[in-house]
Amino acid sequence: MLGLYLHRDSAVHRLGAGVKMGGLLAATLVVLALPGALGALAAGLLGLGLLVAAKLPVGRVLRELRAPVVMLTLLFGCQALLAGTGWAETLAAVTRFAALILLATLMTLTTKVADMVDLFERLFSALRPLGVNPAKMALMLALTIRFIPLLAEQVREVRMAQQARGVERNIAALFVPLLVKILRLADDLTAALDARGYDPTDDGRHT
Amino acid sequence: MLSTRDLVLSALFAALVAGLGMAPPIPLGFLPVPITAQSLGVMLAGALLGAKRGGLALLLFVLLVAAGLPLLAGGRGGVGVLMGPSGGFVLAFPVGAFVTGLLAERFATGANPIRLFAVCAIGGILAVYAGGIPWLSVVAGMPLEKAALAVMAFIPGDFIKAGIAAFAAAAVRRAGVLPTAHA
Amino acid sequence: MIELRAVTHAYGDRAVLRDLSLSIRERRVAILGGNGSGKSTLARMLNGLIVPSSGVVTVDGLDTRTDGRAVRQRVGFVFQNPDVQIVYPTVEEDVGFGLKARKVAKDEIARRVTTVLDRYNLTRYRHQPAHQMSGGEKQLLAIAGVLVLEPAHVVFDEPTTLLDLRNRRTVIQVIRELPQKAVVVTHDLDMVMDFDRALVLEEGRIVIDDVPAVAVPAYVARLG
Amino acid sequence: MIELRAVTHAYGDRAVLRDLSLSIRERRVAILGGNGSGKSTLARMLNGLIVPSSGVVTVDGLDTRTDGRAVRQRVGFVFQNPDVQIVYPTVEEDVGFGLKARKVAKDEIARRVTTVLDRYNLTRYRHQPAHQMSGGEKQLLAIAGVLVLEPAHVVFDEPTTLLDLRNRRTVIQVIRELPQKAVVVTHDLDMVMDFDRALVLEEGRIVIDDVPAVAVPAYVARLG
Ligand SMILES: Nc1ncnc2c1ncn2[C@@H]1O[C@H](COP(=O)(O)OP(=O)(O)OP(=O)(O)O)[C@@H](O)[C@H]1O
Ligand SMILES: Nc1ncnc2c1ncn2[C@@H]1O[C@H](COP(=O)(O)OP(=O)(O)OP(=O)(O)O)[C@@H](O)[C@H]1O
Ligand SMILES: O=C(O)CCCC[C@@H]1SC[C@@H]2NC(=O)N[C@@H]21
Ligand SMILES: [Mg+2]
Ligand SMILES: [Mg+2]
Repeated sequence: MLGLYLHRDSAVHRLGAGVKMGGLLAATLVVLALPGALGALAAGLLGLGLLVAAKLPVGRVLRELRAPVVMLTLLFGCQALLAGTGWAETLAAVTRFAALILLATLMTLTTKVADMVDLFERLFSALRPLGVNPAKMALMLALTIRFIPLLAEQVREVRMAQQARGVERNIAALFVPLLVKILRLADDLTAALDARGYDPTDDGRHT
Repeated sequence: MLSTRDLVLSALFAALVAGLGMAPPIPLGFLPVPITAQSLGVMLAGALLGAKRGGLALLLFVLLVAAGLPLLAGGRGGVGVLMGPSGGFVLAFPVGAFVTGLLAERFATGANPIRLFAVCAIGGILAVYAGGIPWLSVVAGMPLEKAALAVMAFIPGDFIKAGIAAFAAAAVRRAGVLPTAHA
Repeated sequence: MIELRAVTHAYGDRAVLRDLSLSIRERRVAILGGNGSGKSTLARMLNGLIVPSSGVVTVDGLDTRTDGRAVRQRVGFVFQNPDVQIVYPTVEEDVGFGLKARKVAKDEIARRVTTVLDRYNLTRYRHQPAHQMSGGEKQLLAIAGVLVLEPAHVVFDEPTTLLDLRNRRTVIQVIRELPQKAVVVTHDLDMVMDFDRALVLEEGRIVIDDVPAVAVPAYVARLG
Repeated sequence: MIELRAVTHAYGDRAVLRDLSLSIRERRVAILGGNGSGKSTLARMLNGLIVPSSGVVTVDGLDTRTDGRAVRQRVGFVFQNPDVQIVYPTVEEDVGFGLKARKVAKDEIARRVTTVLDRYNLTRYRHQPAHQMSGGEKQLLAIAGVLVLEPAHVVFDEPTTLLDLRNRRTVIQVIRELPQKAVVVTHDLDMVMDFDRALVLEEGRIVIDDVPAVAVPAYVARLG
């Protein structure tokens, strides 16, 4: 499941979203600039340190890394086999990207969506002269995160309903009702946003 | 001006692309770029929402990936991955959706699946590859022609995706629940 | 006061509300009626989510067509399906959403969120993802998200349908104790017996308008 | 006969059904319980939509894990939210969908669709877009779409929640007259009083299993 905010009382959690995001960006650049193994080692140690400092359940967080690591191993491993890239290089690439994914995961686990979205809003206000509405971008980012589990639920339900009606596996029969449902859901979600006082003409300026 | 409905639709399709990431990615073997279902989302967003909202949907997706959410197939995310060999494709997703949408608004406003297929193929394949190939060539240190040739391995899968997107979009159009492209 | 004057509404060429005129001043008003009789359409009209095809709806003197925004500030709306109403991923952020949209200061938001979570027994979920809550808890969250804005009126569209006996009882109690005026659309006749007024819709027209003690039995009798 | 042996189910690490063993032979069985107690999970298990994390579910001797498809031909399922069940844009096409998937001849489909639409008062919607119907109308449509397939058992997950009094009565009557065996999940205690058996779930365990005359008052008492 989506590695979203996990509440703990820790210094890492209290760090500003901007600091964390900036740090993540800087760390990524450094790791990618350093020679493979060294970068991976540096990022891995940093990640583990932060993991402990954030008082997060170490086992659970590392378990979230399992799928991406398998994936990375397959990706780069096959390449080593077929294209003759060196094994050392492959190992370095896998660990480097795994460590970067760990850092990214820590960012999302320790930062509230609202804070992250506020950060984006501040960043986007620089683009206001280009016609970008930062408040709208921010709201959409939050909505997207909220909609992911909602959509996963719709997919599950539509699949079950198809099966219950005797259609076991049919991509078209899955996508058509799913899309119809999403578009219909959009009506209610829009009404609900309006009902909760959202004003689309608001340009997000704090007056 | 984006209406509330536009916001909701873009966010819903961004979430749909994220949801497509739950389908397991297939590694090709000779390239560090997997076959994923997510480019199907690029085509659907463009074809059903149009250029502006579709492009926006994929932009949201890319921003969330950049922010570190593990939304790429196989649970990956973060700037690191975007700077990796497959990053160019992902960064081109918004362009792909925008182009698909633009073409759909011009040439495939009805429920004709063949037109929709063409539109999805141009936006969801050509435009996406145009970003992906040069990036791959630079990051993986491959000559451009070699990268372009290797990427042809995605074509059969991407044609199937364009077919699914065209069929689904046509059916949805017939159901009459589609928001107008320029609301 | 909510007022409808000669209100008609059609989706495409399908008329669902026909020439309604009505003033709502009572504290608790029920809207009853069969499936498809136009209840949800009418309810959404009361805060300008839908504007009538013809006729005028006003809330405390404000026209929903021209002052939609101000009207929605006065009239809260609780949907039947709480899932559509949840905007932010975690409970705390979601309850704060409406306040943020109104530019309330951050610490004031935190304070009001705390109060309202406490009132609806949601404090222990404060930092949890809303989508992991049960149906009943989500319904309470949706109500909390509306009431934190302290609207003058609240409209509920079938708020108890997905709830078990215990949660249903909780929500009925919440509505009963609400300081605001409330309009409740429901099929649950028991819950409206102590209301001040009940309207029964049939094919977009009000066919009964009386106190529940009279209106409810008349409605049941009408169904034959 | 539907049989569960030592059935346990968890979503991730959250256990929602705990060691259930149970044989269902009665014509009418009710499943009651609070929000989140595991009712829908259990219901979906009865036709193999969900297979248990451990334990075995069989329907007329067929294992839902290995013969899912055959089981689903025998057990119809009506969902709580009709929206998920509707596949095709118009009412007529949608009701015919299951028959088409079973390769029934075209004129036979038309005949059976006509009969079933008539039975559920949906004839006037025949050519209308299904997703524009009201909640109650959609629920009737979903039921029609399942019953047109004439399954041997039918499982209903809260079939009356969105319905008005008249439609609720219709659906209750439909279930009462169903020649098939039926398992009904519901919060509507009145509708199950004439059933043959009622099970009450609490945190994934059966805490009451008796005739409704005994089980229902015991359940209400348990809620305190
Ligand atoms: N967006 C729409 N487009 C077209 N028709 C609609 C739309 N919304 C509702 N209708 C139709 O309008 C009629 C009234 O709908 P409404 O939702 O107001 O009924 P209701 O009284 O709330 O019913 P229920 O008790 O089933 O919720 C229904 O017949 C419905 O099919
Ligand atoms: N796909 C899923 N993934 C994770 N958790 C789930 C899933 N489906 C259900 N649950 C959880 O399992 C528990 C039991 O769910 P279930 O739907 O069976 O309850 P229910 O008795 O039908 O409740 P209700 O009366 O609200 O419909 C709930 O706490 C729910 O949040
Ligand atoms: O998840 C990633 O790392 C990005 C994957 C990008 C995959 C590209 S999109 C176009 C082409 N078609 C595929 O199936 N894969 C590639
Ligand atoms: Mg309604
Ligand atoms: Mg349920």
